[in-house]
Amino acid sequence: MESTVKGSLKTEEYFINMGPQHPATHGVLRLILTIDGEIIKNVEPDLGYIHRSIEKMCERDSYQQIVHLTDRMDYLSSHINNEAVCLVVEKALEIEVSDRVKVIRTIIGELTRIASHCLWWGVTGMDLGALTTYFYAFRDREMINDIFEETCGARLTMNYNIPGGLMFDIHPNFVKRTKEFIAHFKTKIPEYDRLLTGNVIFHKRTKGIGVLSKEDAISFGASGPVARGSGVSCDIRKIHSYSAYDRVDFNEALLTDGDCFARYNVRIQEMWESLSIIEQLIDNIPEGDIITPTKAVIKLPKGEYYQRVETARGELGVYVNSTGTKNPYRFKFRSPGLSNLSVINSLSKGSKIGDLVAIMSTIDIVVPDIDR
Amino acid sequence: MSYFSEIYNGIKTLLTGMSVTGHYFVRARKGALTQQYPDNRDTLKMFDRFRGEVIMPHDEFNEHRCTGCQKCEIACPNGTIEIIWDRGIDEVTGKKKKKIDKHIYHLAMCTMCGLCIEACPTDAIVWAQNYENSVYDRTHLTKILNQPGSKVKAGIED
Amino acid sequence: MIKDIHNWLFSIMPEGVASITEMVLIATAYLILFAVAGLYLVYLERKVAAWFQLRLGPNRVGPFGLFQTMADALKLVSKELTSTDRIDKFLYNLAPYFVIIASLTALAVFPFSKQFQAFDINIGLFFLIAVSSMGVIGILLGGWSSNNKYALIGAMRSGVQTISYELSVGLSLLTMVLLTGSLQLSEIIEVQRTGGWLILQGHVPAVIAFMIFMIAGTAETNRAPFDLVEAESELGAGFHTEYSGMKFAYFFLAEFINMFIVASIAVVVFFGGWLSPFGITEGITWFPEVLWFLIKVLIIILLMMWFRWTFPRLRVDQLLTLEWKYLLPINLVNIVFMAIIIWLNWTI
Amino acid sequence: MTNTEIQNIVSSWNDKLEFSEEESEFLNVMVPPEDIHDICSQLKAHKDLKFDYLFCVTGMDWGKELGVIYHLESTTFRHNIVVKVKTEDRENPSWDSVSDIWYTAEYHEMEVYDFFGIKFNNHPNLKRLFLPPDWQGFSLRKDYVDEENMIIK
Repeated sequence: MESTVKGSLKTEEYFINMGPQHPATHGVLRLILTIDGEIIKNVEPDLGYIHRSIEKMCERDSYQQIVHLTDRMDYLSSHINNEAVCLVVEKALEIEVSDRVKVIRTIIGELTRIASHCLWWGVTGMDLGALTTYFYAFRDREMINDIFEETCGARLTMNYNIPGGLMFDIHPNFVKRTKEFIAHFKTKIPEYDRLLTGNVIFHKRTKGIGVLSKEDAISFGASGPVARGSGVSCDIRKIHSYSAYDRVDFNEALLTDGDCFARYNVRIQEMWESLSIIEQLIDNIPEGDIITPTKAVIKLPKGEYYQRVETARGELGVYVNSTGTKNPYRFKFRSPGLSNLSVINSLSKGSKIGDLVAIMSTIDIVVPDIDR
Repeated sequence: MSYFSEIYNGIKTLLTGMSVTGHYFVRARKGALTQQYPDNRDTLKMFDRFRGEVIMPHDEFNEHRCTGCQKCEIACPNGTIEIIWDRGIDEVTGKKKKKIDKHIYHLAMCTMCGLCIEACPTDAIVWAQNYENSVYDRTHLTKILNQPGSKVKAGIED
Repeated sequence: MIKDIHNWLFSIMPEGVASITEMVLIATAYLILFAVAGLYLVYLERKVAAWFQLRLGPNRVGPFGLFQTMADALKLVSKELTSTDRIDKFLYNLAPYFVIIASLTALAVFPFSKQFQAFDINIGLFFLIAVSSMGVIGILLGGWSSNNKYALIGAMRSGVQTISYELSVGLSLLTMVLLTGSLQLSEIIEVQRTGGWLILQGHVPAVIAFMIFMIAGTAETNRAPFDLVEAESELGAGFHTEYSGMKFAYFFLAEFINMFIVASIAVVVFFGGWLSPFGITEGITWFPEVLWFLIKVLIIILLMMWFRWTFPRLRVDQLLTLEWKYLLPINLVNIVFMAIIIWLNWTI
Repeated sequence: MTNTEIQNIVSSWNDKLEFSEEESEFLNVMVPPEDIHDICSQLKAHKDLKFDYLFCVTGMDWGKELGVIYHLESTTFRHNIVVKVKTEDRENPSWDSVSDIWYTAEYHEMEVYDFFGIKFNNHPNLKRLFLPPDWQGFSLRKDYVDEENMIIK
């Protein structure tokens, strides 16, 4: 091992395993840290502890079945993952879904985003030592989960989308509950701000920590709040609009600092934006068919299809190569987590272990999304 | 001077944070979100779309609606459903007709995706709202959905 | 009653044996009393945390979960003591005792009420500071000997933290000693009987000293927001990662007894110990004065718990910045102010 | 910039490129393996193209050939291009890494190596990303068989 001599003091770098079982790695991520005292010299992620070979399984399944596999990738934005697969199949089959489906997908997608950011907020507080945030965030997330459970039947892995539309119509209580949630959550985000965002210790822990420059963010392929915290405009909802995002008015949360605090604030702003998107749509969900019928066995025409959606973590890309059979020839997911994780080494070099925890939680990794 | 304003602002933000938690502390009696789960079994009611497990409802004559078309078996991504079927003589028409012998459901493999229920043309299988599915032996998780001696309701065709 | 036992002991035994027996009896009584008190502090912490976090807290074992921590302690006692290979066995086993003995020793000098004090020495405050900083040796030993990198980082952080914050604890108490002119704890309380609580006597410098003492005291006990030693999201469990069973319980109990000690010092030095506020129970002879002491201690402990469940954790270098850049200079200036106040005789 | 304009610019660099827009929503360009690094660095550097965002790297097994598909986007102009590389060498497929042009390629190329066994020259840290280091074979190739772990319907 490398050792350096500073005067008469001899220091030695050493390795430390952070994970796969570690409270701050949010799952089974293993980071191999090279440390000099408390200062991090190198971070090497070791992935694959939850690799399930979803891409290989997709080559075996029919298109309806693939949808439910995507629930298990980024489980916090499962609805948006489902939507991505459905959109790519609909694009290939040239099906136009009804406005009702588009609007419902958008509303539930945005609720998913809020739920995901809620969980992230709680966990970020917990990673930085403020344990109470976790419970406050879960209180609010629970309301969204109840909405999902009532309408879709499941709280997390909903599988509500099917190619061509939705499995069934929204529950009669859906609109009422969603409005209740909006009214409730509008009073809670300021509370989040008072508890954590304004806290001086939190500022010290996040401001100027893990700065990602704009050029690096693009080059590392970062997307979602990680890139937007560095000033990269990359919101797929704006750039390559899908579903009903073209008919709502919302701002892309953009900050230029690139540090942990910027990434944090982008997510807080995104929650406000999501609330406003839902507010614009919830009152006038258009009437229409809930499903555009497809054949029982979906065969995509020969060719390559690509669909990009914005999940809570960033850009999810779905690449399908079809040879015209009922199974895809190749199904590839461009997961936002893998690209976002790749910035971790350059961000945390030279910082302390405590900073690494802050960086990891503001990158907001979901390990099944990275490993797939 | 910035040294002192920093201290002042620091203490102010800390107190703001404490006011939030303190607010909930004094309202702790009313505000608790915890559900005391095994105790509230009687009052706990799942939403009617909740996906607990797949069941096959039978009516009072011990008749179900499954024709044995195997669409659910094909739709299932995980091989959760297996149908053992036979050909029998239809009593009314006298023609040969497919009928199920066993509709086997492996709860242990089920991911609750709901594709089988979507695929069923006769609404023979539905979601049950039970939520206590843990057992001591995993063989208990393999269930035969059609009751012994049951037969398909007359007039159900796929 | 205590006098009766004392007389009885001395009547049946020679003087030397009797006094040793008496000491052992008192020590045992303290040990049991504070082990149980420590357990109930753990219970209180869990309950208070639950109330802050919209939960119910322990509520299954006994009424309101009152026996929950007892059950936990029983479980820990009956657990197998496991350890890893290549540890320094002797130091590894010694470390928890260091920690628990340091905290229990400190309890001896507290005047819980006028009569209820085991050991009234004239350097009481000095003794407290000295003994309570002994615990860090145990933490260092535990972290180093368990042959675990996480534990080692935790232990080193603990060393840095305690050495720094010791200064602030000492200086803030010294500020108040200027007022009392004595280090004897019972004397400190007597001063407050006539002149009012010290936090009122000393004007602004006393309030500042109290705030500094609370911050430094929280840091001394390694509690959030200064829980870098066992920073869960960074180091797993920090210095006691490799400890299990009863040895872990010692560390755990010591943490809570330390919290009690810091709160007790605060009560004695700033809030008049067992004295009632405005002397409302002064004339009532049957009123147990120890109750006032405990109520005050609980309020201070509640404050420390409130800190813990609200604030994020500091980073290790920010911890040192806070001490050396903020607390220490303020503290030194504060002492000078206090001296001027006393010199000009501005005290109430 | 329209696809035709992009095609005009790119085709002037190298005459071995094949363009196609069939069966795809993007402009596809087939690049010979030996020119991939050269073409990619020009795609990023050219002032009218500026393909600075590599958003997807897909390994492919076309049955006979192995290859990689690079999806590129420009964050300034918002136009896309798809770069494809193919080789018929299934035993030892290799070409230059583009991880010095787009940092994100480092992880994605590791993933491709893991699943398809394509070696990228000059890659800083080429190893298996998801599967254990002692794994035999490359699992997303079409000729991969694993009797134990694969369930074929």
